[in-house]
Amino acid sequence: MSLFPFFKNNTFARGVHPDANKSTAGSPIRRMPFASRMILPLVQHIGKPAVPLVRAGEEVVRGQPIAKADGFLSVPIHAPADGVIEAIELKPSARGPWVESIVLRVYEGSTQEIGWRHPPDIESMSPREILQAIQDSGMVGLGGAAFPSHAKLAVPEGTKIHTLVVNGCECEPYLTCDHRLMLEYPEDLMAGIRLAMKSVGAKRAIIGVEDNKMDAVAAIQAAIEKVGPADGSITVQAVPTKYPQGAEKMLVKSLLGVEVPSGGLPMHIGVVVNNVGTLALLGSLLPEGQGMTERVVTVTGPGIKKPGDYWVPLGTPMRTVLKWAGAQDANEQEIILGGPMMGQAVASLDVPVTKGVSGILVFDKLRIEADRKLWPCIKCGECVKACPMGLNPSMLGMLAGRREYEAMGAQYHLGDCFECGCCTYVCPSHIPLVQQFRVAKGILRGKAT
Amino acid sequence: MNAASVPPSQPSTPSAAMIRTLGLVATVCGILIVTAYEGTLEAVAANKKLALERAVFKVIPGASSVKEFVVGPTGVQPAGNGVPEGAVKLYAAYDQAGSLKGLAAEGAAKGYSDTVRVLYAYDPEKQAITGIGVVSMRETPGIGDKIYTDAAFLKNFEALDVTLSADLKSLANAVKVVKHGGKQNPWEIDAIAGATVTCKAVGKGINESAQKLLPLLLPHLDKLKAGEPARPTPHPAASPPLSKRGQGGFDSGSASSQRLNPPQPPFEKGGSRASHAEGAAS
Amino acid sequence: MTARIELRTSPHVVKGTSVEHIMFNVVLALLPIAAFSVWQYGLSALALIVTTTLTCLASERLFNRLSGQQSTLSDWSATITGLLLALTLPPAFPLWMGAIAGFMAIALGKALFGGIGFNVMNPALVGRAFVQAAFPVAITTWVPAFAPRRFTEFVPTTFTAPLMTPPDISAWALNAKPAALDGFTGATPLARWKFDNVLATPHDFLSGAVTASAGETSAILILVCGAYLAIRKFMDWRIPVAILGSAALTALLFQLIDPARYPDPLFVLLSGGMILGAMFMASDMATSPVTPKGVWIYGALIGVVTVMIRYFGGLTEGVMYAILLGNALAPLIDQVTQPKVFGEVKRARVKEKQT
Amino acid sequence: MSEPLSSIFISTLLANNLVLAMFLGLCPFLGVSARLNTALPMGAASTFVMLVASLCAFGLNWLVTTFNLEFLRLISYIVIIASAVQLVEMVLKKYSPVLFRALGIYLPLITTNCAVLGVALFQTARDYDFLQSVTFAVAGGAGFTLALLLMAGLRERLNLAIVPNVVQGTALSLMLAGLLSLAFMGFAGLGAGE
Amino acid sequence: MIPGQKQLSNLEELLEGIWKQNPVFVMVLGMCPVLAVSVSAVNALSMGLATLFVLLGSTLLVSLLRNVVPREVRIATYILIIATFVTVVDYLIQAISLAVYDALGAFIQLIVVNCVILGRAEAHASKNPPGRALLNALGMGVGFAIGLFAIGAVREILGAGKLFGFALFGPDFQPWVIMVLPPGGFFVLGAWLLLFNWLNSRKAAPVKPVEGHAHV
Repeated sequence: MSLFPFFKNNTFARGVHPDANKSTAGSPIRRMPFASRMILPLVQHIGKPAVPLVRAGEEVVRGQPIAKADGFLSVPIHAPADGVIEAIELKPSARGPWVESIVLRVYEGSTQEIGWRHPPDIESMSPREILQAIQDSGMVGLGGAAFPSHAKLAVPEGTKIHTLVVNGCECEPYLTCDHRLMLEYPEDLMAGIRLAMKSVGAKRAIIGVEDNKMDAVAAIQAAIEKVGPADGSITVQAVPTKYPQGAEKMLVKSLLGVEVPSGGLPMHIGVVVNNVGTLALLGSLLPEGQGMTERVVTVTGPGIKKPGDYWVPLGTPMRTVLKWAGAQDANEQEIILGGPMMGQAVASLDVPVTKGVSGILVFDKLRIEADRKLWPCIKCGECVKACPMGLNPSMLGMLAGRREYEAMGAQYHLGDCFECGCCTYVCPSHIPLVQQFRVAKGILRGKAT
Repeated sequence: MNAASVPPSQPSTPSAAMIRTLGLVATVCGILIVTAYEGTLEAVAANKKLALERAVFKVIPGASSVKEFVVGPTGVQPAGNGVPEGAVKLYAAYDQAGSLKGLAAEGAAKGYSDTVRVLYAYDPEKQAITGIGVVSMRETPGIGDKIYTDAAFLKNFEALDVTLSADLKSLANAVKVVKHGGKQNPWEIDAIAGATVTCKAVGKGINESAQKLLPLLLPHLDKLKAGEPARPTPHPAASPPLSKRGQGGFDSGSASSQRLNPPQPPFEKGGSRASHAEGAAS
Repeated sequence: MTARIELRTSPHVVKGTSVEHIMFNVVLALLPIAAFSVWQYGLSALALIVTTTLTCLASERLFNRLSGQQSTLSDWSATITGLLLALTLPPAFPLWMGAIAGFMAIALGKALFGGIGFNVMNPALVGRAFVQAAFPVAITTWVPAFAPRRFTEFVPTTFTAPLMTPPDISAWALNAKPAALDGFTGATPLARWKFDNVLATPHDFLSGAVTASAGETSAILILVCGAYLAIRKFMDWRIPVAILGSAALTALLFQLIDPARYPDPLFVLLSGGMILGAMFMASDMATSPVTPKGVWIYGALIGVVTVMIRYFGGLTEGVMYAILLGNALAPLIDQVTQPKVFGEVKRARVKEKQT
Repeated sequence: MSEPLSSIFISTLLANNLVLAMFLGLCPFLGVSARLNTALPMGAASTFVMLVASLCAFGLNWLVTTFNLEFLRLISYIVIIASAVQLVEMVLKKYSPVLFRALGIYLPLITTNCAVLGVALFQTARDYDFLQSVTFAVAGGAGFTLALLLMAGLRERLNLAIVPNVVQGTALSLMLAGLLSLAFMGFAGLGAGE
Repeated sequence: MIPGQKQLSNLEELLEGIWKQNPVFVMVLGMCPVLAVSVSAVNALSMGLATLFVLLGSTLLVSLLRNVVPREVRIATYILIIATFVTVVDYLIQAISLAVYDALGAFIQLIVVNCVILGRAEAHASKNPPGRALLNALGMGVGFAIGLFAIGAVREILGAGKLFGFALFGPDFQPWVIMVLPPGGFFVLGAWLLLFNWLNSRKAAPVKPVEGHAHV
């Protein structure tokens, strides 16, 4: 890269350019009504499951905590609507296995009013208190990983954070929820950013937005001028539109020109990355002392009649969301939670919207079946040119085919793969590389323990 | 195979026994080798003489006996033990009457895939080369082997001019290979189209050898003409002729054109292939 | 909603290219070149192209059946092999030899190693190298381009009886050449440069009026067709650029050293199969390195080796062997040019600073 | 004829590669070329032994010709080369355990590598002088290593391929060797000089 | 004999090397001369006979000395004995035909390092009485010669259109020059091995399920 100084700090190497398909970017966020029954898995985040605070038959009001965090790496759950707890039982989850979930029967009269809140004095809070408040709000990263936000903002002793990177890339095709949030709630975003900066002790914040969302850049710029600090500690910067620009390490490279060490975190180079959606929601919830009860979800895809961005109460079953958004009654469909590149297909329509769900995509059968014939690897090298992590997926794939998992991990850096899907996306032989790597990682993890 | 396979518990043999056994084996082997060597000596020598004569007679028709000489700065001597520094080996062919029919020497140069060795006949009267034969080569069959099948090419060597310059130090005109159809002077060799590399090797080998040999040779020609009686057969082990132990053979060790088209009778099949060779013009 | 739900793993969208798609486009890109060669050399070239292509397809099918695979004819790769092979052979090449080349290309070049994607060397070149070694005379027998009767009669060698030596056509060639072309020597420009020191002009090349293999004279056409593939990303543009670039640089270097002896880079690029090889054969995906850095090394190596063979070797043309050697080296190149893993160097630098 | 050293080197390394054109050292070539990490040490060890053998042979040949004992040439070559390898092994073991660990297991294999004896015999047959012999041995070893590396690269790659069962094993190696040999034919005439 | 191993009958002992343990096609040993000299049937047979001679001679001597030679020096002894017989055969060939000698070249002397011979001396002759050892060596030697001949014949037929120098296809035959070049040697031996593999696989499993193919 140093050969081309004028490209420096611009973007990361390699990556792909899938069709954006962001047709929902133009229309405002709408509100989705309550479903009659909500399902709230106790684990909607990475870490230990929350511990229920309620019993079956108990009445709850919207916003009331119904499960508490179990230790540091855990977050509470708040009731998304007024209603009565019907049961605490096993329900299907997006990842497949059935998980312990709180089932809430919603009262028909439940309103959007939050009935339960404790507004704190934000300005006087110490960083530690802010973190506690964040944990109490039940916030997790809304980008998809659902890592508890307070844990991410908790800087270990001795680590110094200089920059907060705010991820407004939304590089996944189809998804527009972050885009809409940036347009509609820039001031909440500012509030969230200041809270996050304070809690990590960062001197500056850079908001990175892909250059296909210049309107969002403008909106943020306006918000900075209006409510932001005048010292220029918060800036917004457009980055080239390229997948996976929104991956932490890629964005840090694009904005700051430094690479996060292999196997390390951005924290190790003094950077904390947070998603715009997370911070915007944080900025609106924390001053009010509210818990997280809903989130913006992009519901779109060729199988949806009324695509758009929706405020969806957490726990709303997929079935209800799709009905509301007008899913076509096709015979065979693929339903994906998250973006098309890294999202997860769900097996059951009873799976609820959880904190980490940024999008619900419905693809129809024709699209699925198109051109998926498998060929042996022809060593075209497209995957090598696509892998943002600088891996050699072609080689990894062939090794996986031979079940040489050890070599994949030891010689070919399988551990650095974050399953962005670029390799599979470009593969003309249609080899399910990402899936092979997922399996290999699982086997290696199994061997390690 | 190696010592590691010997179980450590095995009692080791005393060195005296080892040396005794080795000595015994060595004695047996020595006897075998010497017997074989002595037993085959004559047959081998006869074979080699035959091979040499066949090769030389091919380039000097009409000859009936061959003698080997070494030509050096000190003059001409019958070939003895090896070739001294700066000297060249020479074969003199005589007819039945015992008069000199011609001289032959070897030239060699790197060809397309390996060294090409040719035997050329030199006629002191004409001061020209009057024939060539291939001793060994590994050129591509079908292309490189045209040097002994292509009649037009062989015509070059009916009278290839190798007159010495006035100071008798070198050839008046170096032997030169020119492109097919470009021969204008008697010292030029008209190359075979498509087999230029091999042809050039032949020309180069002859030129180098002749440049070295002829200035040394000419002052002593009389000695050879006299047919100075030499030993009837040179000692074969000491100075094997032509097929100097292995030279031809080793170089042609692997895939060699020589085995399919043995160079011994190089000119016999010329006719059948000549037309084809032309056709391959490329 | 009673819809059946499909379960798939991410990513759920794909780029929409496929092996067949790529291969089909390569065939498309080769067709104009093949057509030009037919226009240039007439019926014999056509017969040769048809023969090698059919042989390749038949051989592919045969090996499919022997190994119990489904037919792989539909992936077009055997068609590419057949077409390319014909384009690298002399137009007057006897058909039976062409058939052997086609069979060997598929057998030795591809089927042995498990078929598409696993071949270690470019199949077409394996086929060509085989017949070049087997029939050195026939493969250096050239005919004049644009012979007036090329569409009404075959070159006499075309229909040589199987296993038999083709007839001599030097007299025929003199007779058949276009009247405007005087002094047909039957030698390629490279041979004429190497052995006779006669340099063909760029005009000779561009007009196609040189003797050559069936498909290698139309430099501009090949460049255009290659560019089509490169632009549509069916081929790695780095490979031809690296090969032609390194060949031109090497040639330039030699010309600077001794202008009297070495030709100018343009001659080196235009003569022989340089452009065809760089565009269509070295760029074969399965046999070239996968890493971009590796591709540059691979291409540069092929360019340099080609010029070295042409200048100092016994052969007049070196593209084919250079590419085969490049293919042989590709796994090693891949080994040493594994891409830099994101964050790796940084860590090394940090370590350096600490020590 | 006295060949220039550069010509000997290039020709032995490429055009007349010991393995691919002269068929020497095929057993280790087929046996040790399965993986790249064994190919390189094997090549290095063989090169070294070839050099040692070449030096021994050069001295021996002088002795044998001086005393007119040509019939003992072969027997003395093989005995001296075998002893030399043993000696090298012992010296390595004593003075460079690291190198011994890397090369040690290959040394016994090399004793029966006909490329080693081949180098000795060919240099004798071609009447090479001292420098020519050394060049020849080094180039021969380098050529052997090159062939070994190329072969190992291809075989490692094919390890990941779906090679038909019938082709597995030595047959595959031989076919690969044939292809390499075919590719090396392009070097014919290189090093012939002008 | 290793205890537990079945004692082979004399015929089996002989056939061992010719078929079951054929040094060329099954064990793939001593490849250097196999490929280098097999450009014609005559050369191949000559080489085969030369090897057979060395094999027989060295086997006899090794077997006779098997109780005298100490373990520590046995390899040295074997090499010495083999080298002796190679030297002998070297002179014999020179005496018989210089043309053959030139054609085989250095590969006669390289018989010394032919693993087949050392392998036989070590694995068989040093443990068996002369009679059986010779029988085994004869089998191996003949097997080796047959292997060489099989390759030499193919290479000569295709490479020159001849067998033992007799033209098979008339004067207009186009020789496949590649067959007498190094790649041809590799390809022909490889092809023979393929043929044997194929026959074996058919014998082993007449109805074999389709091997895992990439398309499934």
